[in-house]
Amino acid sequence: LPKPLPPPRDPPDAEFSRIDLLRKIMPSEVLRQQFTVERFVPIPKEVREAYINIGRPTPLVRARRLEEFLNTPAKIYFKYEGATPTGSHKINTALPQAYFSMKEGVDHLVTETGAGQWGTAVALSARMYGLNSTIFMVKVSYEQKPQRRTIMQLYGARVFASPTSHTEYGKKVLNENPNHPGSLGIAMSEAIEYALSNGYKYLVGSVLDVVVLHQSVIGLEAMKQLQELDEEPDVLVGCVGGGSNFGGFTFPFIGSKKGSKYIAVGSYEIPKFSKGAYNYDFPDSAGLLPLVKMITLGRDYVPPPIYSGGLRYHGAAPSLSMLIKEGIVDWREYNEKEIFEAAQIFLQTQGIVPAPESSHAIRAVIEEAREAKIKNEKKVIVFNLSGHGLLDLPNYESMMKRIGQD
Amino acid sequence: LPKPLPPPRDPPDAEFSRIDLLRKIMPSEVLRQQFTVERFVPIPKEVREAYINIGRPTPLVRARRLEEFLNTPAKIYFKYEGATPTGSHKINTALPQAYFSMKEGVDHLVTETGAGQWGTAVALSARMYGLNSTIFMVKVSYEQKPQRRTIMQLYGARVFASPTSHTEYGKKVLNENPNHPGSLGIAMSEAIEYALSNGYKYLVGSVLDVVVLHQSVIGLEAMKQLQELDEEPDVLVGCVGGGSNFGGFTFPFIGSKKGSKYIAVGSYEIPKFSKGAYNYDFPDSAGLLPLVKMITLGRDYVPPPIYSGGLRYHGAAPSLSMLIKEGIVDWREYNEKEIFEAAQIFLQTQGIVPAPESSHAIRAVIEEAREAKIKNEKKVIVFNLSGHGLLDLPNYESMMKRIGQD
Amino acid sequence: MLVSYATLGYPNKEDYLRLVKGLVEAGSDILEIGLLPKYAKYDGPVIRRSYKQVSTWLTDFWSLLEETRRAVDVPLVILTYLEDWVTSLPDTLARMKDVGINGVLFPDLLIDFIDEYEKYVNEIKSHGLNAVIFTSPSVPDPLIHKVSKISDMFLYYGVRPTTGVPLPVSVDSLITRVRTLVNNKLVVGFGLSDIEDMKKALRAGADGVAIGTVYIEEIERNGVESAISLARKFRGILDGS
Amino acid sequence: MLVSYATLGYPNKEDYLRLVKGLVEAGSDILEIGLLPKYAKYDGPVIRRSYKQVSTWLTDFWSLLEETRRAVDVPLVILTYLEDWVTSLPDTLARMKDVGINGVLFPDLLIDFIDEYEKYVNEIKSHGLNAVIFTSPSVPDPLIHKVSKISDMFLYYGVRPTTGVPLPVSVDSLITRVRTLVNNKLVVGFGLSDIEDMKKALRAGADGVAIGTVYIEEIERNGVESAISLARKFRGILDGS
Repeated sequence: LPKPLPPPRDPPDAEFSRIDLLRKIMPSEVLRQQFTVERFVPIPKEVREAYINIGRPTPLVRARRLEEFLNTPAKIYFKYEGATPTGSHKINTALPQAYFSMKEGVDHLVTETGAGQWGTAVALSARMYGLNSTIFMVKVSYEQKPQRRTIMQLYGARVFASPTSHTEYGKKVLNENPNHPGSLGIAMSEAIEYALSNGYKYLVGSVLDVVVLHQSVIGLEAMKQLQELDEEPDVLVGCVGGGSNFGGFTFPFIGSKKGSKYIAVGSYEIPKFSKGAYNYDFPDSAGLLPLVKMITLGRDYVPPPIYSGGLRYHGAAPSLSMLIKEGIVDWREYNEKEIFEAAQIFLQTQGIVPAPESSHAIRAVIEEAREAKIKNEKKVIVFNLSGHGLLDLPNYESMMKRIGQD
Repeated sequence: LPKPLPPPRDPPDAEFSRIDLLRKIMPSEVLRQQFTVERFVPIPKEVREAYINIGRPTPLVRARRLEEFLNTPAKIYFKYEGATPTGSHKINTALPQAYFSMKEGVDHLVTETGAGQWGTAVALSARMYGLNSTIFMVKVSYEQKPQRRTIMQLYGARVFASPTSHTEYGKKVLNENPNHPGSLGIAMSEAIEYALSNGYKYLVGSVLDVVVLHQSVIGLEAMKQLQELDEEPDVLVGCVGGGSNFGGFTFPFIGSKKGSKYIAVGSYEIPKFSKGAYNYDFPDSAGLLPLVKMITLGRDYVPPPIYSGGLRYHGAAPSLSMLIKEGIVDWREYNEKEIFEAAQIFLQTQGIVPAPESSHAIRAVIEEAREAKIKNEKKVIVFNLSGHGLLDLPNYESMMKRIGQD
Repeated sequence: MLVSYATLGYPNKEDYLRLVKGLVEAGSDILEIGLLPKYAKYDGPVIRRSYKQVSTWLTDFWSLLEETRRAVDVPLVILTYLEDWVTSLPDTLARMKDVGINGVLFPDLLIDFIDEYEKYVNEIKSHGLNAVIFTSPSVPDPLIHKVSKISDMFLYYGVRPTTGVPLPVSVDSLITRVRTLVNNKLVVGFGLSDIEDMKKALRAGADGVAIGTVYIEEIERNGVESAISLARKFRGILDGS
Repeated sequence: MLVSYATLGYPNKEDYLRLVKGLVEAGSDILEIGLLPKYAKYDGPVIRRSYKQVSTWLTDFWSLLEETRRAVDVPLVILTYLEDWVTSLPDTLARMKDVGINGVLFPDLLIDFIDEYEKYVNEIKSHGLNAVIFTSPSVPDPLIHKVSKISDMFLYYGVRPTTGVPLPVSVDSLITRVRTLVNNKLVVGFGLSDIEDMKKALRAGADGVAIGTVYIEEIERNGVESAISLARKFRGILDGS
């Protein structure tokens, strides 16, 4: 980072310290990593073994058929995080957070989940360390994505449709509207309250630096894999929900001054890059966590119901926000039609069904590759395919009906 | 093989030659490979590149957490065919069959699919070679597994719910019962008729030797990967639907005299190994294909509606059948409760949700590992995890409700 | 070596006898005579059609076999399914010997009777008949090597899984490989139907070819004389012209 | 070097003056005096409580600053948010100089004014005041190195993101690393609250520690005298006893 990262802070009118709250709900090693800025944090042996067990290092794949299809002189590689058992990069931080919890004698983990990727990662990680887990899943997802719920339950998690009557906050919401469809903010509030009142620990899935730190295994592996292939990357691309997959993937490259262009891709429907402000704001909608300085549409922003559930977030990690403000990281925003086309091109050439979130990165890659063709540049483009879309097929079906022409 | 494999033959009362029919509906290079018995068949460069593009070689993974959980002195490895984009080994034969079709100037491929794995593999393979594809999907699956349908459509396939009115046979069936739920036999008959009457080619997904030949890439890769790890396998395990994943995985080992025990695992509910006869029988329910000598429950056998759709088949590949009859390959049969328990153990230790079919192999592995513990033997057990179960989660949910206790 | 096949009694008695004489005159070294089986399980559609026709009229095949023996002087090998004789084998073999038959070929020997094939080979030999063994690509290498040593006259190697259906196979690579296993004379047939295949087989080391389906197809289309001309053509190919 | 912090006017005028005198007698080398800010954005809950209490009665902080200056003779460094003075900075700095203040520390300088921090440092210095610069783990290494050269008196390094909340951090590894970047004197604080942390910091190469939150907590619990005893204890640790 070129400049100091503004620290988290409590709101001016705070009745209680959110920063102090962190201490009660998060595993302390996780907090230590959050606030101990070291260039390299060693991965404990047990976590390294767990990474191997879930198939790390994930493959770095040359997308030859995509190159052929685009008829581009550019080389395209992707780091395939969908190869992990839970199908996305989320497990990279769930595992160490669960491990540190276990080391600290915690026996029960709590978190919230929207689309379900994060909850799945926590459920598996908890089980791998013999811990129980409780997941507050946004009710509308709970009902629309029964498969996500099933996989978490198979991993041994208890899954609640939030709002629940297990927390005061949930009860309050239900009191006002017994048919409330839930939201990520409510689920997060419930998870934090539930962790607090039961003495469990809460795991955090994105935005915080510690998550980006854990995700940096993606970029570090990719750097090594490119080295083994004797490739020098030029353009690095990733999609941004909270920023953890993008940061984890690109920051090691940025830090090592590898690559000349870094593209963070968001959703046109959730225009945080084009319309967001760079301000102190709450990472959570409920305002339970400390304020951080980030690009944000405001914590009260209600994201439209796009298919890329993982991008339905009002902010972006503070570190990423600063890099964008400083002009070190570029950004793009694409609409659903554009990303559906990109997903189709990718799955018909490479076979892998990408998560709709990851398809945003693919769209930017396709545009870079086409530009390389026009300019006849032999660029090396590397992107992070943060997850597969096998559990998003109902979304794709709707997209096909709504957007698809073939 | 220790003995000559009985050749396919036409039925005694044949009005037309089924063997001759093959010539009309199958790509000729595929037939050449079916009937040209050579020890090694070179993989064309283009197919090798396509294999790399879909992520071959698939990983050979040590299941350390499973070992720890079972507290066994045995080492357990699995070859993970679920790592391919279509999620199972089926793509290994769909790709070369599509490639040879393309080389022969065919522009349209036809096949049937039940659970959907095979149809998905054909849809992607066709698209990779710029061919159209039409998939006759058993109607009940078409309705119950919309995600399978969606993925095939995303790959560019036309998917029909069989019985259809696109074939004479389908019309006949619909005439008798407009609400017929369909069956694999009917879908296969429709696909063959459709290919014949339109001059398209029909791709075959299992049972035939040529399919086992294409699947042998699994075993050959696994042998090399074990060599690199300096491991000598003792026990090799796979599940059996038609026998192509089991044969593809184990035959290279059997041929090289590597390993001392080979276990083919079937379903207790479809007791072909325990109750089947070793007889000439039709591979397809409709009786359109030549008779082959195999272990079979009879082509009219109606498999019960178990969750492992891929095991709902009355026979087993002729080569495998003979090896079982000769006592070279052992067999096991497990019921759904047993395989659900095995699946749970595996997914909670290794994270990967196995296909219910593959969970049959896992159950046998667990029993072998437990036996190794009792006898304190440091055996090396290797099994083929033929596919993941991410699109089978509705099945797992039913199993959880019906069988699961946790 | 040219081994020509005829279905006993096809297309009718008179033409059949003309055919076998003609095939020998055209240069066939050995005649292979197919007896109407109960179930022609390993035969293709063309041979089956010939059996069907024969089944409409032929009742006393022994006497027609005797006439055949009288009509030609080359060795006669009977192609018949062991399955049809398994309960009365010694009598049948004795009678064949009496009729003057030289050899017997059971297409189902190594398939349906694999566990006892040696017993049956010895049975044939014990009656003073030649046991011609039929093999194919699905017979494992060690077994081909083993039976090639006990097969009389030659080893029969059928390259296609069934007669007369031109399934695509790689004739040359199949024969190159089997040639290394066989010290005996190697006759290749079972669907070896076009001239190119035949030349490939010979180039790859076959000592002879067995022809059947093409004759029957030719008879169906153009009659017996035309089939005999074909045999002459094949003879020419074997002689390198 | 022991840098002791006191919130100006906390807990009340009389006790505050007793406290600052006591802290100096107990061996503080420098006093850091916190001015009530409009928004204590980078302070933790304990310091915030002290501000809240002060806000109930303190109106004329300049005169209390003058009294402080008269009460003690160690250098006085004012901790105040630049944000509160940014429109009237020259006047404020001039007045501080008049009162006899020695240095100024803006906790928000490198965060909210990062693009112009040099301008403000020069401004402080141009009034004859020492500019003490506050850094933390989130300041990039090259910047720490750069500002350490222009920071007067010492470089302040806060190990925790906020004061007084004992978030877990690795004090030793943080300081070992920053030590290599800093030639200036290095004072570590901002939540360095327990004795173990303090010892670690010194062992890792810190030249001094800054203490604040613990005093206020001690005052809340046991009064001013008890806080002064704590200072004596810290002095002992610094002196290696």
